[in-house]
Amino acid sequence: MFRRFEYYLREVTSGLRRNGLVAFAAVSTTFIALLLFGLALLISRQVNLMIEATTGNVEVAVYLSDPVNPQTVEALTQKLASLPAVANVTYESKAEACAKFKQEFANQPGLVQGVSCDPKDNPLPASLRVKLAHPEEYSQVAAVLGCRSDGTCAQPGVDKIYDFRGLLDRLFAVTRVFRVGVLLVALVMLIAAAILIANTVRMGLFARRKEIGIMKLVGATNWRIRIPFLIEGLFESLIGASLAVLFLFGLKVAFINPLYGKIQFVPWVTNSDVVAVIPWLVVAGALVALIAGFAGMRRFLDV
Amino acid sequence: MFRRFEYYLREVTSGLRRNGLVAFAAVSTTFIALLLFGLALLISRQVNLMIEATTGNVEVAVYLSDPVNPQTVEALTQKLASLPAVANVTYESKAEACAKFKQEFANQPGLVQGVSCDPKDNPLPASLRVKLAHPEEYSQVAAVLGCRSDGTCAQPGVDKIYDFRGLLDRLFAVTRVFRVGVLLVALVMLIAAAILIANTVRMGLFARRKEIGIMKLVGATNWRIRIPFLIEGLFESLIGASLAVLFLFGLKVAFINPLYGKIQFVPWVTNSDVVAVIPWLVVAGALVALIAGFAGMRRFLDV
Amino acid sequence: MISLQHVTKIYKNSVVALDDVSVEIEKGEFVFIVGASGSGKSTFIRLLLKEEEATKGDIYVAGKNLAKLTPWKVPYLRRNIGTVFQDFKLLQDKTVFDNVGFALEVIGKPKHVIDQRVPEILELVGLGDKINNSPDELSGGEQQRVSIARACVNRPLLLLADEPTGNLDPTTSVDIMRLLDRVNRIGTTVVMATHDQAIVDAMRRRVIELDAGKVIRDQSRGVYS
Amino acid sequence: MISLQHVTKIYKNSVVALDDVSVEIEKGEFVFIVGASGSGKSTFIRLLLKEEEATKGDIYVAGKNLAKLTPWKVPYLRRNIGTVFQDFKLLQDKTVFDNVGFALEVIGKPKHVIDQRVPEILELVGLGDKINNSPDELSGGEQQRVSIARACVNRPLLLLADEPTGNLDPTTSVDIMRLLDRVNRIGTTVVMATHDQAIVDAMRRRVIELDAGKVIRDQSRGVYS
Ligand SMILES: Nc1ncnc2c1ncn2[C@@H]1O[C@H](COP(=O)(O)OP(=O)(O)OP(=O)(O)O)[C@@H](O)[C@H]1O
Ligand SMILES: Nc1ncnc2c1ncn2[C@@H]1O[C@H](COP(=O)(O)OP(=O)(O)OP(=O)(O)O)[C@@H](O)[C@H]1O
Ligand SMILES: [Mg+2]
Ligand SMILES: [Mg+2]
Repeated sequence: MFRRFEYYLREVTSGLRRNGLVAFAAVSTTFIALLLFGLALLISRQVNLMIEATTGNVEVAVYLSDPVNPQTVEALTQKLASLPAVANVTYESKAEACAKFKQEFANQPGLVQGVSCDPKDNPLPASLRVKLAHPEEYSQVAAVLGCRSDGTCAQPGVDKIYDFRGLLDRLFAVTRVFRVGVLLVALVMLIAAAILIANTVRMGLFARRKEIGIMKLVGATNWRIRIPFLIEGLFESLIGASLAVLFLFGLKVAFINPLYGKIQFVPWVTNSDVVAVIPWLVVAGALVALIAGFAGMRRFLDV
Repeated sequence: MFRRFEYYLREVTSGLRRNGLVAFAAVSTTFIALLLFGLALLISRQVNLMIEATTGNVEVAVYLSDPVNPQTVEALTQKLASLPAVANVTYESKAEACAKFKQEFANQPGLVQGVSCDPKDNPLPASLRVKLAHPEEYSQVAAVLGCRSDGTCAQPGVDKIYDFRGLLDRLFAVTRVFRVGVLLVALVMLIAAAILIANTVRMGLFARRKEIGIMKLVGATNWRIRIPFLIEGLFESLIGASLAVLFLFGLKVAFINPLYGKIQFVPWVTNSDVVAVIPWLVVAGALVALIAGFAGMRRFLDV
Repeated sequence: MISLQHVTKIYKNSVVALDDVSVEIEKGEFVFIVGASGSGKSTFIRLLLKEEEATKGDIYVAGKNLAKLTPWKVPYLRRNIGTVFQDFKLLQDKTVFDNVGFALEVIGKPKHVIDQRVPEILELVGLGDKINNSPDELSGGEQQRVSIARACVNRPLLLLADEPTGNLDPTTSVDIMRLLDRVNRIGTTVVMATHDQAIVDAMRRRVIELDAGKVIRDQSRGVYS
Repeated sequence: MISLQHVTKIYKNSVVALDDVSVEIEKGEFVFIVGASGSGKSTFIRLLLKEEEATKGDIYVAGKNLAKLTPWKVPYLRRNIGTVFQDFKLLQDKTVFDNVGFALEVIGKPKHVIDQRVPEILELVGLGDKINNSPDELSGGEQQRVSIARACVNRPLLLLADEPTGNLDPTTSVDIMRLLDRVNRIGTTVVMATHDQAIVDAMRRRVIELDAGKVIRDQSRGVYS
């Protein structure tokens, strides 16, 4: 067993040494292929983070009719909070609404002066601010309150709900395209990586078809010939994968880390996102190298 | 001359026929490499289109102090319109502002009722709406009006300008990252494509190094050996580039065309954008194949 | 040991390389295959090794019907056969030592046996000083001797030699023939294709002459022609 | 035609293949290079073709000092030299016709000349029926004859032949020697490395014997040893 292992090890290292060009091509191709695949995965992750950050702020405002009854508020809050799509519900009183309005329009003095926060003639309505856990299912809120498309609602105590449907529809249409787009790119990358690695493995075998033929004529079994080649391919693909991982980390440190400080309001991919990509790269590289090596060798083993 | 051409043609076609595996690897690698590069270019174009659409809507509001003097409006409009960063300036009267407000807050009946559009006590200010040709240079507007960071301005007749700086800073920080990001990806793709194509060309030469050696021993000049190999490489890279272009068109038709109807508010890449990518792919593929073939052959021509 | 029964070999391009050949070779025999260039000598040897398949007829080697041998059993057949190939078939990226040692490694001999036997046989074929060279640093005759050493090193039951002296001068040829003779005397069956008239005439062993794929002479203790 | 002056060739692994060799060969001569395996015959031929460079000494071929020949002029030298290589060196992915025709194509002969001369010379070496085969469909001797045909087809000034009969039976060998003799009679200088005692003894031409890289005999109208 040990001798056999030693034999394979020697075959592999000498194969790598002597076929410099082929080994270099295999390693660099695997490196590039997996780098691109990893890059696509990370970009996909980044896009998802940004989408989540954007849609995560989506809030539905349920305006309550005057006068506001605390029991109605309580009942409505519970009703809404129990919806699966809802993360939490906060109450905004008329006074709070007025204060927010004044702050928001501070640069339009005329407008601010025209609105009085006096409880008697405060024109701003109280509202329930509904944060969504699953923004895509925002229509649950409208449904449970019996709201119509014009924003008026059947639920007693509710005046109107903000008609955000058009906005959210557009937002989600775009984010869906983005999500599908980056996944598609990642998939294209994976297939491309597979073809590229398979090509190099097969060309490497092609360059050594004579060698394989001679080994067979001397009485080597198929496995005896195959295993060193497979290990060599595996080894090259692992080196390529490692380089790709290192490079991804490098890209992240060089281009994403400076953004942490500068653009804080956007979530950026973290080191752990990069780490999460590693097994994908290693498995993809190793699998493709093994399958391509195995399939490619069939041709050359038929001596 | 003609004989020579015929000779080269025969060499090339027979080379392609007989080295099926190598030719397949070269074509498919070039195809994938250029496809990825083209994809990156198109994504870059798409991101730029989206950024332009987003930032193209950026508008600076210059609120005028009551009462509004038509001459001041005229003078300010001209002053602003003459700025290089400005595309056009439109005047929004108090009445228009009020109408817009009522429409915008139609779902907050209390608020709407509290504001009167009567010219006498219309609280909303008149404003100049400044569309920017170069949104990144929005600070020109504030500078020419002598506005301070709190939004108040030295220019007589101007009350305030809307303090959009924070918002735009954030927007442009993000768009810049996106622009740089996609360009970077395109660059990585180009380098990757170059290495991949060079690898295949060199492996192809490696697989035929014996042949090259024999030709030299029989008295063939370096050019006589080189030209068929170079033409072959060029030919393979052109096939790869054509496939990549076809595939890009296919992707565009399959994934972008359905969006034309569904998501109209976002500009999508058009056929002419894909066409604009073609020369890049063809030139990149051809150049890399030629250079790699030339450089790779040096090694094998030293017999 | 070897039995060919009405064997015909037609290559893909419809060249008839062997035409209804029937030959019996006993264990321990020493047989020369002679004939003009292209008469089918190498084909005869390639068939015994199952490098090519017979188009018609049956071939038995060491009791096994080659046509019925499953592919994964072929390597085990070949391990009992040492072969000197006309074009040497050396592994270009292994040293002379490793080329010869490979034949032992393949049959699972331990390292100390390899380290002992390989230099021994290389010394015997006169290449004691080229052990660590790579094949492309050897002269034609030296490569041929490496091929011979590889064929003999695992003391096979059957030795097939396709013009083992084609690239050797008469003196070295005689040395190689002595080696083959010794290998034969310890029980190995030897089948050797050759054009070397001097050797065939000197050895006086069984001679099978081929002409255009047909056996036209099968003579024990024969001469070249 | 050929002049070697104190030529020494030491390979990278410090093997001394030729050791202070001085030889003059006149235009039109027919010279055998003989010697044991590994004595330096192929090295001698490779030096004349500038496939290898001499370590010391000067080599003149057709009036040109090979050491001073710029790389881009080497192909033009080689076009005047036909070479039969010991390992044939045929292009595996060209047919026999194209392999031989290539030597003419390279010197710019028009197609009709190629179409006429190539089948002619192939007929002469007995391969008229293998014109469209690829080299790996040929027997060893047939490949050797293709190599010979390629070397002779452009009627070179100098013909170098490295064991052109190593894979040929005596009858075919005699035919090939007749061909070389004819080529020589029309003015081509022939240098032939060989171990074939019968041929050398029969031809009775100039014999240069090498031993471990040294010229130990240079005899006009000589025999093998
Ligand atoms: N490329 C090389 N690198 C190193 N040593 C070499 C090389 N080629 C030949 N040699 C050595 O140089 C010596 C002479 O080799 P050469 O091929 O000239 O012999 P030769 O006379 O042609 O022999 P043969 O009759 O066996 O063909 C041999 O010992 C050989 O091992
Ligand atoms: N792979 C092949 N495909 C097609 N034809 C072949 C193949 N191998 C050999 N031949 C043909 O079969 C015939 C016999 O070839 P073989 O190699 O057996 O001859 P040989 O007796 O060994 O000749 P030599 O002495 O020249 O080596 C020849 O005519 C040859 O051209
Ligand atoms: Mg043969
Ligand atoms: Mg030699």
